[in-house]
Amino acid sequence: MSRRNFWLPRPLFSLFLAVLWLLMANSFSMAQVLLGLALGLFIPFVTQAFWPEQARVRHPLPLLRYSMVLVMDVIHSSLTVARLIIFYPNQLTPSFVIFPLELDDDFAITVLASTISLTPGTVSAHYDSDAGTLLLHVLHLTDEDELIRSIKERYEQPLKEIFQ
Amino acid sequence: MIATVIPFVTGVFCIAVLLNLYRLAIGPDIVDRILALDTLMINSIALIVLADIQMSLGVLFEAALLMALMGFIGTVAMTKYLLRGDVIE
Amino acid sequence: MNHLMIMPIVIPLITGAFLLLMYGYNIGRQRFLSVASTLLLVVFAIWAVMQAGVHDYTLYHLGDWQPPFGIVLVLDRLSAIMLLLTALLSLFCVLYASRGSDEAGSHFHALLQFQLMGINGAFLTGDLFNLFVFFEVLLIASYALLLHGGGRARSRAGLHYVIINLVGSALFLLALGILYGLTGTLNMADLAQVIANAPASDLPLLKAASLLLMVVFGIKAALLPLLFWLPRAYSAASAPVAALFAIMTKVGFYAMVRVFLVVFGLDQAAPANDTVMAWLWPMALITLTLGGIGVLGASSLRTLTAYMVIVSVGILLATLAMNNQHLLAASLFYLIHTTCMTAVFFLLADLIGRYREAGYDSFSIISPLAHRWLLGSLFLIAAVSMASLPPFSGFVSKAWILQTSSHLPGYLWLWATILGSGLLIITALSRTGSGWFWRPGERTLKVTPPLDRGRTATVALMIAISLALSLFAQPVMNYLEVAAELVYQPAGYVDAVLGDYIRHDGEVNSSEVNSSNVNSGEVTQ
Amino acid sequence: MELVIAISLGVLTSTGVYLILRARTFSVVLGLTLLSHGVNLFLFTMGRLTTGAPPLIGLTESHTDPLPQALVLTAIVISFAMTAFVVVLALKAAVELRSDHVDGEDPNEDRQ
Amino acid sequence: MNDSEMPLLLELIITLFLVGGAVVALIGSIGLAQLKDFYMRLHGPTKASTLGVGCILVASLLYFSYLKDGVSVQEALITLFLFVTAPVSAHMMAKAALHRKLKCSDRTRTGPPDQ
Amino acid sequence: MDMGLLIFLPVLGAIASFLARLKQPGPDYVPTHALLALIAPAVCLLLLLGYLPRIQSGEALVYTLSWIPGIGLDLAFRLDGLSWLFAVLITGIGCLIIIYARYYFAGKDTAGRFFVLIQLFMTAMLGIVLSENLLFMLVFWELTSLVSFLLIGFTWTSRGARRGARMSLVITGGGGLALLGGILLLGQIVGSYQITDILAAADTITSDDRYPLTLTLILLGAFTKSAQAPFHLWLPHAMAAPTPVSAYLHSATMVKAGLFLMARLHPAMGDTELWFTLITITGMITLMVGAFVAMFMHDIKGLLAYSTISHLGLITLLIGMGSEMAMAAALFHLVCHALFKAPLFMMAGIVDQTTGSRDMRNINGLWKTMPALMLITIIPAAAMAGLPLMSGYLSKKMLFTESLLVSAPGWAETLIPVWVTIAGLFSVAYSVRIFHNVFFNGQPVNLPHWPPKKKPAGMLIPLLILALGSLFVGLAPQTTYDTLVHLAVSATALTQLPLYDFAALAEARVPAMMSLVAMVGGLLFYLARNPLFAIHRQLPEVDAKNIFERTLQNCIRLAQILVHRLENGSLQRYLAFILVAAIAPALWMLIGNSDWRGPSELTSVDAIGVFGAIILCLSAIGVVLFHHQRLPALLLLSVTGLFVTLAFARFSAPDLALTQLSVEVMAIVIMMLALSFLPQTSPRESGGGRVIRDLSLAGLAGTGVALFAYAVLTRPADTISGYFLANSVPGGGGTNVVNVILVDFRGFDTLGEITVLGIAAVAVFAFTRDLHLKQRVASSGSLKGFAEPHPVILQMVSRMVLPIALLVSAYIFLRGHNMPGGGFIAGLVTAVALTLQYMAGGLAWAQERMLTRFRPLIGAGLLIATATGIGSWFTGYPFLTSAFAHMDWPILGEFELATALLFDLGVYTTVVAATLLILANLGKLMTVAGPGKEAG
Ligand code: NA
Ligand code: NA
Repeated sequence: MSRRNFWLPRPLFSLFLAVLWLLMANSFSMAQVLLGLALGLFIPFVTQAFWPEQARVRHPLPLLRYSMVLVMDVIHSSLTVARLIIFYPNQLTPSFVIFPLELDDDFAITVLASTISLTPGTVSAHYDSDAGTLLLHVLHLTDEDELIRSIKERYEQPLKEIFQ
Repeated sequence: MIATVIPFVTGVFCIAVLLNLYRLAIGPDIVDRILALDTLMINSIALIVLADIQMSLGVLFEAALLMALMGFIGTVAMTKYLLRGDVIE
Repeated sequence: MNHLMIMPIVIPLITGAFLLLMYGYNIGRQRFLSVASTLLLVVFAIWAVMQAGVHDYTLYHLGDWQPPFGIVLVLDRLSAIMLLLTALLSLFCVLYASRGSDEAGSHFHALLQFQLMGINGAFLTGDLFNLFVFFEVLLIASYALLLHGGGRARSRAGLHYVIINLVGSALFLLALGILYGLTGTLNMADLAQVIANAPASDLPLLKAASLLLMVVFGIKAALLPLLFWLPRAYSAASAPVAALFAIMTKVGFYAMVRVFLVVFGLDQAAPANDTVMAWLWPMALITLTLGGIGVLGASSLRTLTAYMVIVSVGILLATLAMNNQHLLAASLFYLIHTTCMTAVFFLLADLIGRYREAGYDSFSIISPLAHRWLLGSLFLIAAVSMASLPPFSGFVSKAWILQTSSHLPGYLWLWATILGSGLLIITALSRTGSGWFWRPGERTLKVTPPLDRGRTATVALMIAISLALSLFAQPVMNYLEVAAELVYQPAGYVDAVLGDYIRHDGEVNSSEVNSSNVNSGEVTQ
Repeated sequence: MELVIAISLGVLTSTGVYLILRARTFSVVLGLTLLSHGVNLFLFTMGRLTTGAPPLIGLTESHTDPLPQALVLTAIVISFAMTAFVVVLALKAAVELRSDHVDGEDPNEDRQ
Repeated sequence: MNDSEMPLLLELIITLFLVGGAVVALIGSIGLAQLKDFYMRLHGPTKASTLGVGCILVASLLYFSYLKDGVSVQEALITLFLFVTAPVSAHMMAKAALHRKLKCSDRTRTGPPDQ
Repeated sequence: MDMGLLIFLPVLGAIASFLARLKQPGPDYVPTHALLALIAPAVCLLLLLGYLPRIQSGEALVYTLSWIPGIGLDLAFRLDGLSWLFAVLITGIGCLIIIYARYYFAGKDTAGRFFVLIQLFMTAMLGIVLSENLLFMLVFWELTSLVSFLLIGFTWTSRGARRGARMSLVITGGGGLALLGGILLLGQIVGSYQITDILAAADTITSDDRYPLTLTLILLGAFTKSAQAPFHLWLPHAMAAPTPVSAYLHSATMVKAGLFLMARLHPAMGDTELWFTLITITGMITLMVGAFVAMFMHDIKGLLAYSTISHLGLITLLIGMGSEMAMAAALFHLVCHALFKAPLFMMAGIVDQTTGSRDMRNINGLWKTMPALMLITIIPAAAMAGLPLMSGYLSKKMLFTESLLVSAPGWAETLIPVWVTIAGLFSVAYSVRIFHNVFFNGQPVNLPHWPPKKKPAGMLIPLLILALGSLFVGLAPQTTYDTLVHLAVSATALTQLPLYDFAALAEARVPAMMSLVAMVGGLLFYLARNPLFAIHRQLPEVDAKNIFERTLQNCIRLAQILVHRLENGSLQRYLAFILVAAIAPALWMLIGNSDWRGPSELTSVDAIGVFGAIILCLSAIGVVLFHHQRLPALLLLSVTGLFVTLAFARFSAPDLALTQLSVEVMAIVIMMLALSFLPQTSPRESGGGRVIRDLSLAGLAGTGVALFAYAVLTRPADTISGYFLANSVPGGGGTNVVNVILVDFRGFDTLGEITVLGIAAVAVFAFTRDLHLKQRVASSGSLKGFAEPHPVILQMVSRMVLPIALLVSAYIFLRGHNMPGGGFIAGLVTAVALTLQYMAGGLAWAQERMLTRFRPLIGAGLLIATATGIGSWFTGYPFLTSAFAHMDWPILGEFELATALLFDLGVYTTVVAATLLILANLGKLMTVAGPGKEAG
């Protein structure tokens, strides 16, 4: 890897850490800034060996949009699930669904799986790397194909954009 | 207003904790118990934060943060144990 | 402030830590460092003894915080004597171990140094919670040392030893909690004065706490019925470790002396330690008896020695329970003697065991052995000293104890048990000697292993100490007399430690700012 | 409140004591942990209990007694070290003695 | 607790977050308590509780950011952390359940494919 | 002064002999060694004779050298008539014994050892008789027991020798302990151990109420040493020793030590009812038992041994009577006995060596082959029998006279004369027997060597000398008495007594009749011996040695049983003991104390608190209920931990909450790691009774703790903490008082605490490194599944968590001094984050990505902390004195530098390294021969 990559493996992330530090320290004195930057450089440097090999955020902006969507979905769908749990706990029709993946980057897949788990009604139960499928458990399944399609367009596509 | 609502909210979370304990006690499977414990952890984060707000101290974030971290680790360790019969290998 | 005083704690700590840092060091270097550090300890211990001989109390304010707020180390004759004893003992143990037994597992020397740190700390500290901490240090180190070399016997004995001591630590914390809750302080001197002025309604609680402490220290000191961990643990440990453990029970005794005679003994008129002493007396006598019986029933020399330890504990605690200044001096002398001799016997068991064809140190197995005459004579002399026959230190110490106790109520019990156990010891040792050195008859080994001069010399030297201790007993006795006198003047201790501090104008103290930090600005620049 | 606290301390202790009296090292370890919980809480409460007064200078005007907290912290660390140690030792013993039975000579412990 | 001079709107929002969070979390725990099989129970806490606690944290964030000058970012961090880890915990528990071949309730359409 | 020399010379002699033996081992040098060994005793003897005039002037020479005044133990010597007499006997007979031994040991290479030991023994004996200080005497007293032990076990290959030696040591050693007690008491009564003072304090002693105990203890010592019944049993078995030893120790000298002691203390402790009763009765019994048993002994040495016992009894009896004349008789007989018993032993030795047997049923008619020996033996034998003109006759007659003079108490008046006459009768009988049976009485019966081996005539010299001595005493008693005994008697009476009047003795009628009766009766008895033997054979055979051994063995077995009962390897038993010991006294103490409720008013009950408390209790109880299923128990345990954390958080202890939380998780993880090797369930194996016992114990313990807590909590608190709150900022430079206490006020505790952690980790490393677990302990193997070891999704997320966690821990570390946090918690957070990597990616995977040398890291951490402490020395302050400074630099702005932070860094490092070391080593247990780097 290049010299820059060695000393500064993840500039974005370093910046993120530095900012996070300042926010936590809740003071913007020069000393804290320097400290934050130092940590921001130091921590990624010592931990780079642990990082996912190829995962890099290529396009940050879609990531923001993606997270917005996610938050909305989470709130919305959790309300529906809440309704289901409270009022019709016995009419639920749970089911396992196998979701064929198009993503191949482990990191991206992780994000997708987490997204699926976060959106109520679905939990990603198992990732079969050989078959390239995610095994989902759905709390209340109405239409399997519809579910797969929505996940693909709402989440998998944007993730492709972000990570490839 | 906050002052008045806090005890109520806390009470709600206490009920939630009781429900978790109920599941923890009856199981039936060990995984259920783990799930219950995980949820219990998360709910107690809320309890801590509420206490902090009530006392308006602002010294318990770290406790909450660590609780989240430790809860995660605990759950992972236990599920790992169930999956592999071993935690670190 | 004289920094020499904290050396007995800092030196082993540094040595141990450094040995960990240099974890790659070959055993030779480890031994060198370990021996060097122990030698230094001996030097500083001698200094401490001399210092205490000049000044009754030498204080060391850790962090420059004056007691009772900061932790204070207190050096008086009692602690000085214990330091010296520990240092000498450990020196011999290290030397003996360096002949090979330290290679049975890893980090022997580092662990041993930490153990020394713990022991010395326990002897020096003037703060009850700090005492707890150092107890834990010496315990965890002793656990590790006990398991050094591995084997199922050690694992089992170790497990018992560890768990029992964990319960002991829990009790210690409980007692500490009660004491703090009632007195609001941890410094021994301060505790003493608060307890002396405690309201009558608190006294029962305080005494109960003292009883809990008796159990805690009793576990360390192996007082009946808290001693059942000891025989297996001591006989399972490797020889030098067991020898070093000879001092461990004495730590318990020391703690009892400090806490019961000083912390709970300040109010001479109505001492708060009466209940403890009342309980201690019978238990100690039974301990002594049981120890004697165990000595007779032992099936190997290490077990026998382990029960010797119990006998000695019984004698020490019984004399402590009789609660008399001169008797304390006598039992301190006995403490020195018995520590040396039990250590000698643990080493001797190993030394002889190495040259017996079969059965190591077991009595049931008749086996030819090499170097019959030398080892036999060594054993004979050691046995004479151990059976406290003249002209060795044991005789002097027992004579002194019996003499001084003869004025005190209930002395006949003490005499009976001491003399009785003495007979049992003579019986057991004569059986051992004749069984090992006579019974095999003329049978000799097929191959005679060369004698390990180092180990033999170490043991011989320790025996010589016992002889020297009796030849030059008088100066030692004078020293101990004063040591005991100081212990029985807790007021002096309290004054020395607290100076003019009185609880209720604590504000005066707290307003004045710690001197070291006023000019700390330039310290950091 | 004192009564409630006292009772819960008692319960913690009792459960701990009962478990250390069971015949298996694992139960003993559980018991020791409960016991140390109880003891730590006991030591902690010896500083008397106050809410909303952490010993942080400048945050509040009244402060609870900081010393027991420091002691308990030390105690927690030490008991952590001890627990870790005893767990591993128990494991070692169990492996070497082919059983984690510690209540006397185990009948079904094979000796070699 | 000196929230007297706090602007009403802020106070309202905080209260809303508190109550909402509480309710959501409660629902999660109810689900955990009463749902039929493990896989269904998994749904409740893994997000309801997370979400609920998230709300409480946001409330706390607002509250303390007002009380002490400067953003009190810890809560955000906690929330983020929860949202990152919660799915993984769920995932692991589900794997464990599958591994232990737990029964699904009889209403389940298609059960887990046997590995 | 040169009295010390008297004792010291034999030591030199012993050393010389030892060196000689080292230099010239082997049998050829026996004569030279003997010559060498002869020097010291001879010189001593001469020195003693040189003292005679001064002794005769009746003065007691005392020389004192201070040794341990603290216990009244001085090197003090005393030479008066009594000690002189004994010293002369010891050295004189010693010389003859050595001459005898020169031939006895000819051609044996054990000779050297004998000469060393015999001189050591001589030292001891001289020490006993020449000590002025009783404690000093005790030193030698014990030494004689010890040397005697070694001499009896001289031929240690024989079982009898070993047992005999042990028996004598145990009995005389025990007596020695009793004597120690007695002497100490005596010293306490008198206030000195100097014999002069003691003899002067007779009234104080006898009037003291500790007198009976003192006397009993001292007499126990004396009786055991002098083989008085029932302690006589060891003496016959001491005959396993080579004959010179028997002749010297067990007839002439050592066994007289007890008599010496009684004679020595008689003026101080004598003439009391108790003294008379104890000693005379013992003496009489011993006299009779010895004489009777001797009669039936077939072994020559056995017969002599019992006769010795009997004669010792006789002397004891005389001492017990207590009058000056009785004392005179006692000492006179003591001399006579030494003179006639030693040669008889020597004779026995010669017979033994030449014929190879000591059984008088086989040895007969030796007069043909050894006429010289026979002729010499006549004299001592006759003396022992007490035939007229013989020394024994006179002493016997003196005894009879005294026995008649006994007035008080009533019973003794008639009993004693009869008794002694009968005893005399026996002694006549066995004396006749030993002579007639050995030298006449028909032909020898299948002896090992026949005709007997030749022995050099020189071997007879010592016999001859002693025999002639004995003869001389018989013919010129007055001279003997006046020169030797009278001084001794006067010494025991502390006054110059009138000389004993032997002329008057010759006149005495009744005693003469008594001895005549004894002689005739003895002869008749001897003639009737065969039917008597026949009867005796019918009596059950009693071997004291076996009885002794059996009782000893039984005691030992008993001890073993008892010990095993108590120390039975049951941990729970031990713990129960401890708990009882902790609970019982405490409750006992508190029973009386009614006011649990302290003065201060209770705080109000709040719902949340109660809720938390209830759940805490429930979870704890749950752990107990579930403890058979281990994993659920663990879950419940962590609930308990969680609520302890919440309690800390609620009651204003944020630092504790953080610590408890992190520790809890690490502990649970470690337990699960261990659990994966242990059985998953605990069997239900404790019976109902056991459960009830434990429940009650647990209940009591809980009640105790609860009561304590309540009692303390309801009392007002008055603590030193105000100081910490006041000085934390100005003095410690931090607003988090708890942290300032930890790193500053009580930093020493923290130093010890991290040391504990470090040691624990290193210990775990040390004893798991050789522990590779191929198979698990029990059926937890079933758990091991086929699921992939490291789920991708878990890996991804945990990797992302790591840097954030590190940032957080850095934050917690740096703010610790002012806000909740600090090195320990930060360290645990780091450790936890790395543990997560272990779990997600696997040990090997993680080890490759981090530095794994944890042990040096622990060392470094400890050194950093220590160095911070030492640093303050250079600014002249004590260990761990903190220094800090608030900086406000132009660009940088405000920040703080504190040594406490450095100290905390040490804490942090140690904690991280220690925790990971433990985990890594637990983790690597499963990975067979652990791939990747060694963990640690
Ligand atoms: Na979740
Ligand atoms: Na800290």
